[in-house]
Amino acid sequence: MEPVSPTIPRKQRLATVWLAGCSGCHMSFLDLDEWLLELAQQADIVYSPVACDRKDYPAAVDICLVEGGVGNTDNLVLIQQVRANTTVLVSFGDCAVTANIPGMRNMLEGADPVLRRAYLELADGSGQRPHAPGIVPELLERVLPVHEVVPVDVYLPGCPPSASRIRAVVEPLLRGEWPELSGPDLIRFG
Amino acid sequence: MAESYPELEPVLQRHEHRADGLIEVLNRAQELYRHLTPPLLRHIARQLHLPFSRVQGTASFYHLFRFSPPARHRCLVCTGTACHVKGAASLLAALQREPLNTWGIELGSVRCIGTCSGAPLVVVDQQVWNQQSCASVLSGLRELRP
Amino acid sequence: MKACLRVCTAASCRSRGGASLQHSLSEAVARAGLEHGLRVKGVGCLGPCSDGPLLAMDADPKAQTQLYGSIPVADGAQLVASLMEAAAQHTLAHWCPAGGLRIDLNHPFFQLQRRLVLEHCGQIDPTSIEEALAAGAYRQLERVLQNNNPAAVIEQVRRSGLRGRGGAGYPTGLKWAAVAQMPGTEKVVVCNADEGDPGAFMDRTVLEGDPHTVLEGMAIAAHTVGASRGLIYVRAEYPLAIARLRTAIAAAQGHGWLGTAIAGSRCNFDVELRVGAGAYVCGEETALMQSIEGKRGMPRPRPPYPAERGVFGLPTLINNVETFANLPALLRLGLETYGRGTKVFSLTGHVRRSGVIEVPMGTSLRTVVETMGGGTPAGRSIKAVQTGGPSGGCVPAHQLDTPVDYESLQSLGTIMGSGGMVVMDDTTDMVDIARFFMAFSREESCGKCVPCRAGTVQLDNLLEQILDRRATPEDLEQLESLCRMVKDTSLCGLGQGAPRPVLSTLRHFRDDYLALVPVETRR
Amino acid sequence: MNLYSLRIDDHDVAIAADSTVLQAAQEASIAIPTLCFLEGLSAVAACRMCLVEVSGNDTLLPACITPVQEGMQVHTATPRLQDIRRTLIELLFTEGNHVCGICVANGHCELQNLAVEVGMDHSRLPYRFPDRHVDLSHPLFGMDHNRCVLCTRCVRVCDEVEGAHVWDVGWRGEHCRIIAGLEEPWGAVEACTHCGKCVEVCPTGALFHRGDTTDEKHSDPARLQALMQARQQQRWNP
Repeated sequence: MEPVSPTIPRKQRLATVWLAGCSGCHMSFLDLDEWLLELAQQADIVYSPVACDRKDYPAAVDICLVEGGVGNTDNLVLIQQVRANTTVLVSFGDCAVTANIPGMRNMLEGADPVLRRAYLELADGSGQRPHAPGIVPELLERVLPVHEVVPVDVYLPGCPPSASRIRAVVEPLLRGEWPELSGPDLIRFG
Repeated sequence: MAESYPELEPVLQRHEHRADGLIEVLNRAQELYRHLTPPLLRHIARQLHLPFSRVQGTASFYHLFRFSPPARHRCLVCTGTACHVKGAASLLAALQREPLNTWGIELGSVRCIGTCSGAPLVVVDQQVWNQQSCASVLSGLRELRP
Repeated sequence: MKACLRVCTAASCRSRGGASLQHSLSEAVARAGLEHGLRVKGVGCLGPCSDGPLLAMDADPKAQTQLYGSIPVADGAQLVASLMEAAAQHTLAHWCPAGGLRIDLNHPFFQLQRRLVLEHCGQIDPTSIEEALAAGAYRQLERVLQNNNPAAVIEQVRRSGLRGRGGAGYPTGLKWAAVAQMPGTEKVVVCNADEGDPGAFMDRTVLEGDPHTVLEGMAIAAHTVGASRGLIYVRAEYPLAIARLRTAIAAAQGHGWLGTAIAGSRCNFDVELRVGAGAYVCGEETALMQSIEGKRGMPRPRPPYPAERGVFGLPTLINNVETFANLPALLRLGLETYGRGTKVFSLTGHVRRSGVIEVPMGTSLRTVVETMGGGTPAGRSIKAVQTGGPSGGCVPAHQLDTPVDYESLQSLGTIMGSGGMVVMDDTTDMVDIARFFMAFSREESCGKCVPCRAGTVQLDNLLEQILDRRATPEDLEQLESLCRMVKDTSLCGLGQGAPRPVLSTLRHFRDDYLALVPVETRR
Repeated sequence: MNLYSLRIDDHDVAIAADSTVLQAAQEASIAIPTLCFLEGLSAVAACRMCLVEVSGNDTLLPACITPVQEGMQVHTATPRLQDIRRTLIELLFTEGNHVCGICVANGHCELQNLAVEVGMDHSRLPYRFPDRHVDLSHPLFGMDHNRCVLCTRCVRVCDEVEGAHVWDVGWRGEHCRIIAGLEEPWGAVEACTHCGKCVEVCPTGALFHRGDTTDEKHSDPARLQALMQARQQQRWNP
């Protein structure tokens, strides 16, 4: 994939997506504080659970930060749309990069045992399996890191990645450059 | 309460209660008592002056040692190379679909017993049955003493 | 009439009723009062296992030996009666047991063999040391003890070019010299009889058919390197070989060929049997030594080599069954006649005649598989021949003219290994074969080093993905690079060899992989 | 004392002839990554992190046990070795359940540090999510098998230093796990002296103090070296 061209003068179209994760990465994104104002000057936030009210993923997105693993059918549909409409897909935080905490349900091997465990075995008194087809998305058998579902361009690990680490990725991308990530400040898990 | 295993004494003595006799002693113990129980393993550890974890670690390393009692009959599908190229994998899969445990038969596999000209073969209670199919194994197993 | 019926009672024929055949024949002979004219004895492997149960007949005077296969085992009396009738009518030369078949001993399967290791296998009763002695057992040991010149023996072994027959092919003479050089009198000779490669049964054949030749080889080695303690580590999956070894060791001790002051010399050497408990990795020498010491069979890095610090910390010579069994023949024949020696193979898979053969080193694979084994049955063509077990590779059909020797096989991306040879016809999916071996290595990995413990699992999963047509071209790349990584970084031969079946099939049968991986795969 | 001189990367080193390549590298301040190795315990060369290239030798050698030789030329960080180390760490991460964000050792974990060192920003190999257990039967300590990398430091320290041999490795291959006693709950094993050395040497959060929560485990393997020095040489550094 070609890097985003640095010569294009227009504002970059930036999106953030929240899949199976705790939203902590997005909280960390908000920790960018006053730099967010700078960001707003350099980029249009075209889709984001914390900065935009749009419901459908738009076309022609330049950069997208994806938080969370792929854990249910909604996640799966969305990540396919993201990949199809995004130039630079950033796997944002440990859940996206490793499946992390949502992935711990994979040890139970399958969606059914997870639901049984959560809603029946661990219920006080009378447990009941939720059933709302078409409303609540179905769990996938396993939670997968994003790159096991669609190709990923940049990995931004951390639980959550600190605001400065997020900036170290987004800033060069906005300039049309690939971020160079190494060392404990930039790629440590956890 | 320490249980006693007098039948184990000869093999312990043959190895002079030395640690290097452990596998020989475990082999003999399984022959005598069909499987290895925690009291039996504790007894062996004490007799050979070995830590419990060392005895357990060694016993669990080797395929042939077992920690639960065997079924009345054992049917082992050979999954060596020669048997594999002649369909051992599908034979094993087919047998796995049968309710053999309800007949008192334990199904397992063995990695080549070195009589490959009979491939695919199964070993039933130490008898080798050559050139088997799922049907022939099942009909043979039905003949076994229940 | 004077004749001897040799019934194969080795494990393969035994599984087809060989032992009961021997029993019913002996009974029939006794009932007919023919013991003086007609002898029945059980022997080791007669060769073409696929035609078992096998029966050989040596009829006096000087009639050619006959070999019969597929003998119905039920009625020994009838067989003996028909045999006696044929003898009375002088039609023995054309006789064949009812329901059985006559096997042509002029077939290349027999004619192209050179039997040094297996010379007495199938001839003598392996439970009788008297028969072994009559066939020349322990004579080379006696000579070595009388000459008492270990350096000369080492020199002869070295010059013969004999290499370890267990798989790695290390020069035997060098190994012996290294142990001989070590100071001290407490040294150990270990015989590796943990023949674990699936589809390989050469060592089982030797141990079941002629155990004394192995004991003699060990004793010669012990005297030569200055060891007094011998250990044979044999896998538990070979109950008959274990029984034959126990009998042979006791008999050799009884006849003074093992024990103290062997044959009146100052040489003391005794052999103890250790039975494994199901762990393929114990065929690796450092794991085997751990297992002998009663521990988990986990390989350890070398150096120190066993020659410096082996079993119980003592200098140890460790060779496999076939290597030791070569010794008596080598010393008896001398360098010139011995030549390049032989290799024993077990021939199995999609081949008309399977069994155990011994051929001169350098015989081509085609000769072994097509001429001797008769090629594939039922009009299929050969796709590949697998050698070297889970650490080996596949030789494609168009390269069958490769001579069987260490270097030639290695240049094709496989190894000689211990001698298992599995023929695969054109119905075989080579990716499935690669997966079969990877699953084997995954199951048999001891778990000590990371690349083997975790790498074989990832490789096995990748191969499963490919077989299920769920893989991308990138997965194929990853398969190849992870294979190289596991090969380069694993601690012992099991892990280093585990990727070879994949790498070799990728090299020779890449189309089988590509057929399973769609060219344009978008995840 | 017999000295050998060798070249490691761009450094010339002279060191006692009975040293290992790892010691020689330390002498030259060249950091070779290690995981199963711990000064004070026997070396087992199992993790393969310290593999190095030696000129004239086709096989990679584990620095922790390879003796130095006169004139040896060692390369510790070639691109090939770097890729191997990253793959090794990926194999370890995908083999267990290493959820750094909720781990007691987060921020002080040798595995986590190695991931940074080898530049692992994600795993190219798929995660396996094995079903593993947590043993909280001991009054003072806990064992979380999800975080265990099977380095066997605990087994070795308990056997070689404490002499209790509570731990061993059970089973084999991918099923290997650290066992206490006859594979009993740790707290039920009478041989345990509650000394805590295993917790101290554990490179990850697998062995921990029961009260510790996320980020709170600070191991100090150097204490083992002090202990060994005191025992063997009767030398203390209070």
